[in-house]
Amino acid sequence: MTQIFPKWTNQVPRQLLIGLIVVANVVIFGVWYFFSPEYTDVGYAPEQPVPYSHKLHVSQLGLDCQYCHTSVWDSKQANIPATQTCMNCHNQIKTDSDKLAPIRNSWETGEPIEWVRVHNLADYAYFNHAAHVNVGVGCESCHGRIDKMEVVYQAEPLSMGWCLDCHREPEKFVRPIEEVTTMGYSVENQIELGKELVAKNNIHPPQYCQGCHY
Amino acid sequence: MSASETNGMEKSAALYGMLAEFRNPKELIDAAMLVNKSGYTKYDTFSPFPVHGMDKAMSLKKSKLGWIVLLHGFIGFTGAITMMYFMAVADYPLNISGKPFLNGPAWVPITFELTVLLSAFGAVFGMFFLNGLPKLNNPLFSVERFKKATDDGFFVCIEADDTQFETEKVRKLFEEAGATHIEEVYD
Amino acid sequence: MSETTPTTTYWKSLNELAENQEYKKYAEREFTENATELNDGVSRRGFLRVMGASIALAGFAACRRPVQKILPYSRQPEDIVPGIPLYYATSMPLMGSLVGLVAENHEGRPTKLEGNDMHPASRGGTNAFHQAAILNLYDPDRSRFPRKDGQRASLEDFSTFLSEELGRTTAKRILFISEANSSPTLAAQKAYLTNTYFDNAEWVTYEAFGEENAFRGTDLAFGSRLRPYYKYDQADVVVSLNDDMLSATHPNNVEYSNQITGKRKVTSTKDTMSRIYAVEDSFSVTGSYADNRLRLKASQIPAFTFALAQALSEQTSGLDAFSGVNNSFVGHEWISALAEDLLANRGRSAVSAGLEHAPEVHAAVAAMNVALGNAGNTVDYLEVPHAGDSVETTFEDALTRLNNDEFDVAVIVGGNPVYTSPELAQAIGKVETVVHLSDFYNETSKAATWHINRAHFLETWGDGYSFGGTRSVIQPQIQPLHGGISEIEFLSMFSGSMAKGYDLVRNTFAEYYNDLDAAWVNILHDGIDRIDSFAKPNVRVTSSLGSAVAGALNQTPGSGMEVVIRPDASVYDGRFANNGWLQELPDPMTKITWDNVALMSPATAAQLGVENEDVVSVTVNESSVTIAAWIQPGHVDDAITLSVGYGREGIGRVANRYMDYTSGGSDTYPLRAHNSLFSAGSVSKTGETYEIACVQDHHSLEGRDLYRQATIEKYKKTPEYASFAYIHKYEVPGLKEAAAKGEDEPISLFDEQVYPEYEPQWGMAIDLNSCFGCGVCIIACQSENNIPVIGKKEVKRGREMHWIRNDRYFVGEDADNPQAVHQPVPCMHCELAPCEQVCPVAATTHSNDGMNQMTYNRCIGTRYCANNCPYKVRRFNFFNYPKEYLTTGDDPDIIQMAMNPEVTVRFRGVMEKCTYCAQRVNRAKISAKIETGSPKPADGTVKTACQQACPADCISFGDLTDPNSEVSKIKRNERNYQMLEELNTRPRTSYVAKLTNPNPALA
Amino acid sequence: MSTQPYVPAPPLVKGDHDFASITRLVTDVNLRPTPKAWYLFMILANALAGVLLISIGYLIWEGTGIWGLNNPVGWGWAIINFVWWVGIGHAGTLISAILFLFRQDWRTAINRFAEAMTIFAVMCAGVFPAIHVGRIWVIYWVFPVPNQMYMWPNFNSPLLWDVFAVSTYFTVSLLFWYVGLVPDLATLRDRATDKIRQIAYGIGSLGWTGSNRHWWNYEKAYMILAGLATPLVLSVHTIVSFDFAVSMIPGWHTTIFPPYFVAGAIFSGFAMVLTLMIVARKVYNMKDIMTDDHMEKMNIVILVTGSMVGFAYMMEFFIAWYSGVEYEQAIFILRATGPYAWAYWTMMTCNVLSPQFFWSKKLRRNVGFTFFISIVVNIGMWFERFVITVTSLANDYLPSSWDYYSPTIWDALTYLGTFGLFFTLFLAFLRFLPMIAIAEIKAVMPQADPHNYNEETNEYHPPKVEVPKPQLETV
Repeated sequence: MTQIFPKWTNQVPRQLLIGLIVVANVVIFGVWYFFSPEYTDVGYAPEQPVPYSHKLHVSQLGLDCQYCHTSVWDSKQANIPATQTCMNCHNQIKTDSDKLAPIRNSWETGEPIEWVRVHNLADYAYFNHAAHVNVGVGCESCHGRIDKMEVVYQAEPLSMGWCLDCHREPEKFVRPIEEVTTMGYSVENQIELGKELVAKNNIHPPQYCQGCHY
Repeated sequence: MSASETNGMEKSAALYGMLAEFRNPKELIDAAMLVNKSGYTKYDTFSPFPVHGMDKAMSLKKSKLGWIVLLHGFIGFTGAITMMYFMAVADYPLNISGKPFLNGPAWVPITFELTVLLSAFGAVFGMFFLNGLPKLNNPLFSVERFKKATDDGFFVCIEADDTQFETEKVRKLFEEAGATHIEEVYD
Repeated sequence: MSETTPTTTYWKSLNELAENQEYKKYAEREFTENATELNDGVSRRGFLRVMGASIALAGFAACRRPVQKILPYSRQPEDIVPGIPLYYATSMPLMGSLVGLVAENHEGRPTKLEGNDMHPASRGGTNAFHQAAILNLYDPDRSRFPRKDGQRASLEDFSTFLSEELGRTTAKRILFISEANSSPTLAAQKAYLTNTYFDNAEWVTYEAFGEENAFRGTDLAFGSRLRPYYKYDQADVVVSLNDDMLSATHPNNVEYSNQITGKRKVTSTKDTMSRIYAVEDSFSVTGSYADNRLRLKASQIPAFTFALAQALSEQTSGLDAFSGVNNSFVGHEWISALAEDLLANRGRSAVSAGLEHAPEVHAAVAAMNVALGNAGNTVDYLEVPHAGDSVETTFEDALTRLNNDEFDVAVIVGGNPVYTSPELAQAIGKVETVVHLSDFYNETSKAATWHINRAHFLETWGDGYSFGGTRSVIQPQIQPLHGGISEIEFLSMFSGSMAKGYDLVRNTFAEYYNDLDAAWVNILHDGIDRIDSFAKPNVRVTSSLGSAVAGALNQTPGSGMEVVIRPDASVYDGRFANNGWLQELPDPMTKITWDNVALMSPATAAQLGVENEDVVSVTVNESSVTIAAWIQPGHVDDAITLSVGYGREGIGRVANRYMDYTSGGSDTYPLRAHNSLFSAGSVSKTGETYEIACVQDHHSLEGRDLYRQATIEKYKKTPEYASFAYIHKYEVPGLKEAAAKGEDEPISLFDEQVYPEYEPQWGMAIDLNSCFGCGVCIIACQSENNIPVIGKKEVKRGREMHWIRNDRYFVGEDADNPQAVHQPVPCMHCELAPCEQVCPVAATTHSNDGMNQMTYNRCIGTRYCANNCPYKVRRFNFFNYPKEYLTTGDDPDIIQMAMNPEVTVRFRGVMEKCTYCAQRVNRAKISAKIETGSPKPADGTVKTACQQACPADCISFGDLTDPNSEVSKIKRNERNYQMLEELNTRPRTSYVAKLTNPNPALA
Repeated sequence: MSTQPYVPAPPLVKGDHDFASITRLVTDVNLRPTPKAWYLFMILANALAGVLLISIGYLIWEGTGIWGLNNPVGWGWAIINFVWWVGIGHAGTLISAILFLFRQDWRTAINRFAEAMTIFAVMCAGVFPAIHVGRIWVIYWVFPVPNQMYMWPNFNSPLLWDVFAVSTYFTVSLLFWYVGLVPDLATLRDRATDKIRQIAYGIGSLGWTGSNRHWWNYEKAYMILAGLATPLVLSVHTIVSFDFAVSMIPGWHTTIFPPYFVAGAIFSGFAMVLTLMIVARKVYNMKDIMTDDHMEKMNIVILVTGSMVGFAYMMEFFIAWYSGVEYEQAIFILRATGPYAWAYWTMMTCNVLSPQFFWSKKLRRNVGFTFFISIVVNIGMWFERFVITVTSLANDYLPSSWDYYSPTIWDALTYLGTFGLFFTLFLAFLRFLPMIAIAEIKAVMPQADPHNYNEETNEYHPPKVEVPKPQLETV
């Protein structure tokens, strides 16, 4: 009787086992990394109809967030400013810039400008800006260093887990309410300051589902 | 031990061992006793089914499998408890039907299942590990008659790298034992 | 999750879909004939799915994100902050009266209508028609453009036609046929057009179910047309002679419901409650709410009324006209009992008769109220300027003159007379030109030369009076979606001007005020201009009454089978037939959806040998109708009750009935002669059957303690009558043992999570003593929570989606004359919710503020929670109902505008249920947090949709940690009980046991 | 064993077989060219399996609504079929594990066969919980997989216990089965003549040599697995019954469910084994190995478990009455008299009445009758699950919510389809794998016992079988 299998086949099982372990790890890591919002969503920076530079307006000209996003303190939405708001200045300044053509056009026709949405929360989640800024969650904390952005991009994953990070340990993130719109805010004693603020502003972020999903 | 033996086979000597066939389980047992008494260690007996009393005849030591299974069972048990504690109590405690987060009675089934599952893995894979399986290529397979080992053949094989191995002595031994057929196995 | 998928299907039926070519192609390709579930839904769903590839995106948002556009305003409008709803007062005209409403607007689109707390006819309450009106606004089937002879035309064409054909000096004889309308502006136009502008124009007001008989009745009694306006909050004894004043089909039911139930709010054993008698043929909500109910054929009601008058005439003055009455009811035990009770409560009782009953009945009732001294106390008689005033002709007169070719032009202002009045339908044929203003291209429009599409009341300015005489303005919430015009704008076109509604209304109101601008703001803000605008003359019975009613007194009620025709609780006279919410709203008494039926008593059914769903043919002088029979316990024998408004053709996708006769009901108007409630007829079984989608299969309580009630005497004797211990003679299992351990909840294997560490804790109490089963809560919830309409077939399969249902049980020994009780059942929000522990993925859990939360986007749809819910309040999306519901019509965006942006639109395969209006709760908590720093809203700031809509204030909701909150107080009442308390689910929703106050003499 | 006097039982293998003949008898089935009939049946089975695929595809396309489910009745045929198949899936492991521990050597004839059936039945069962959910594409949420939502499954839920129980049971049964197969695959490897078979069986047998050093560990492992599988097999249907018993629906909320479900499972499982065995042994003339004694023994098990189930039915009624809970009482009266009485009485007849015939030895040994009853029993057990699942949901606490449940064609087709899946797998098994545990059979043959050989001549002398009288006393 001749052997059915050559000698080397005796090594195969061991090799298979090792190979399997390697592959499994690669797959798990791959899914964990590439399918996570950190990878898929962060850095999303669509081209806007008007090349509006937050960097210029915020860090050079020193506009406060609220100058344009007025409703953030009272509404669930931080509104995209009306063309009006742009025109407040731009009927004086750069009145002939081509970049601003869409603005002027919109102002004349009354047609809205079609801004592309950057920060798009996962479906079926309810987010209320007022509820957050009024207890000292900084714009920065979710939107990143807007003042450094030539083109606005998504700085944080905006995933449920990411929300929970703060809802579980608000003291790590909250800041004095007057500092909400500050960019690049940081204090070395964040934790104990945070603890004070949490107590002072009576912050109990909901971790139950209905806090955000209904 | 059988594992170590198969490893020994790695250093492929031309002659692997001496294979002898016997007529029935009774003779196989007697032969095994004889070989065992004559002090051989690297030998084995082959039969289509486990022959009663063979362990005594070959004076095999108690199998270590039990311990492997126990270990795995323990891993399964503690693993289950830890997993559920982490998920339901430590990481994201949710108020469900007002039940306490650490809801002992509810955890029993899953703990049990995982314990059994892991133990079973231990038993099966442990057994294959102890037997050095899978091992698809085996010198014995080159012996035509050896096919009967899974049908109605009863064999004894003394390996060449046994310290006492001498072709003639072994052949005589087998003949005394009443082997119907004796043949050298080459690797 | 509202993908917009352009398709031409609606949520109704496969059949109309089959008319769609695109689908036909698809169907031939994809579906073989014998695919079983080719009921309305499923195949169409496949169709939708093919057309709407966009669903896939929802699942894979992470892989490929759909680009979304944000469109800010170009010029920021005043006081619109994106994300914050605005509330404006307005009013809804219906049945010739206004009810004050408040409209919730999101980014400039109205999404929800609620009662106006300040408006007397509402007091914050509404009825199903008010709640559902919002869906009519966004109905894709509304008429979108004027038509001439069915061809698309424009308003300009129409005005040219007017200037050319109907100029001031026209020789044409014009008849204006208007639906009842309380607008003073319109009244002025009416006078102007008929008296001044045109030489020979006549005006007639036509309502299929109007108040005309009541007016004529008072005319007979007092010599002037007056509207009886009851003040039930003053009445200790209410006698309803076939008057269903609690039903939405009554012009003033909201206010009356509020008053009647208000007199029966018992908070302690010291309180008293009013007594209600109902004498009626078919089981009405009023009848189910009454303490004593007598079954009489509609034709016997007049005789009964006169007998009652006769009984009273002995001990009161002013009823001499009836003293001679001698019919079969004289000496009837009810007559003596009623008379006794009424006389004992002079000035504190109220007698009323059904609006459709003959003028003589109303005259007798009016006379009785005067004789009992109720006039001025429990009932006012109002001079209603706009109702049938001098410039009008009567309908009968108009009809004869139409038949004598005395009119060349008929201008029909609103309404659908061709459908609702067979006589008029055939008379109108003789007119050369018919002009019709209506919001649907309906039967009348088809018969008309000119059809002008009418604007919804939320689209244009208007004005009018409430039933009780409160004058208010109808404030538009949105530009006309299809460029329709209101009736006043329409009429202004006849006088050559094309004035805007706003100016017309302003002009009218300018006459009331020296400085209108100052007042205007308040008028709009409060939604009220002036209360009690109607004069209340002192009334005395005319001497001519006797001779006026003499004829009626001698009539003897017919003995044979009689057919009674009534407006429908869901579609009224047919005008709401295309409203999916109302079509799917279970009838308060029969729990039937999507159809009308022939109601009959068990005895009659047995005699005819019919069972539920057997088709019968009902014949009234030559014309006959086939319709499904339905057995209604408590219905009078030898009578059939039919409701109108169904069996429509070519109205809209919801209203239409279908060739294969699977839905849409039957048109019963052909059996109805104008203004006659009942007529002799014959009924026979056809042998066919017709499926009826009834949401409740089982009507008996099986002797279970789910619904608890007692007479008020028993309550005074044993206040704890509603407690588990009293009913079962033993405590709730585990309570004694718990008491031994010093706990107040039944012992348990676990040490449960304790409440309330966190404030607030929400709870609800439902007062069964106030609920009369109208079902407005269901529609309010549907509107607030984006609940889809699923269609008849799905309802028939038992898959209704309503988050709050209204269970109706028949109780009592007498199967022919049982008591009917109503029990609203929303989610109980159990503290130890059985649904939660069985969900494998923790999709339903408990919130810190004690609510049972359903997280749709975590749900995988095992349906285990629904199985394990003892109250069966969970609803499963077996198909993609919302998708269909929202991707229908020629432009789906329209129907989507009705959705509440604060509530998730659920998708296929997930469970859903009442959330205690979590969106309202959270909004209140967030604003409370921002304003006060504590997430604890003040009591009353959060009202659930059902609570807000209820005219009877039957539902109370609030914070249980606040001992002074209304709900806490009610829950402390000894009548408060939990359904299935013994299961120890600890429901947060509890019930207040019902009380009745029957007359011992009739027991 | 060697010390105590050997009490000969009636021989487990009829006819004078030696090792070689047994080997041939069993392995030839796999080695001889495929018979036409096999293809015929395979095609039929595949067609049915196709039906399953279609129904599942359509279900995913359209939604759960294509089934007859409605508001009170959220679980219908899907769950019924799940419980039914899982129940059937109990026989195999029970036979191989428990009977092994009880040293019931007669099991060796049927355990391979029964285990295969078990595994395939559990596969069919597994289909249903997977497809019955509303959103199949997120069903993986029931597994504790770390995710960006930070969400974990709910360990309080019986459904989650099910997930673990059924998957564990399936895995362990599979391993158990495979371990048993290894030596026999080696036999096939050594008898196979064509390359493909040699390689296939060669890989499957992992290079098994029949070394007694291996047998030593092997028997140990087999013993331990049996020890593990025994509590496991009892736990599975216990946990399945928790799906009902842990809920609070009248008729579900019942402490008797675990033992009652397990008994029912054995009942239906044995019936299924008999159905298949009676056909198989005829087709492959294995009467010598699967003897009438086997059939009789199994019929006795059916009689016993059937009566246990019957007792459980009575107990339910008694407890309902004794508990004094009106809802419990109502549901049980409704079961017997209400809208689903027809289902209830079918169940009673098939499960409680039919097995009673097996009190008669004649009927126990009557092949045709046994075959008939074995099918009746499984029909009955399906109706038992129908009665439990549907009636309780349809008529629970609030009469207002009561509604009647009627299935659609898709419910039926899905169920039918699972038979396709089952028989596809089973036919493949019969064709390519030894349906009898060859090594085990050999081990229980008298020739296998060294004591049956003459000390001097080493010649085999078959054991004397005494007259059955003393045997009757000793047993």
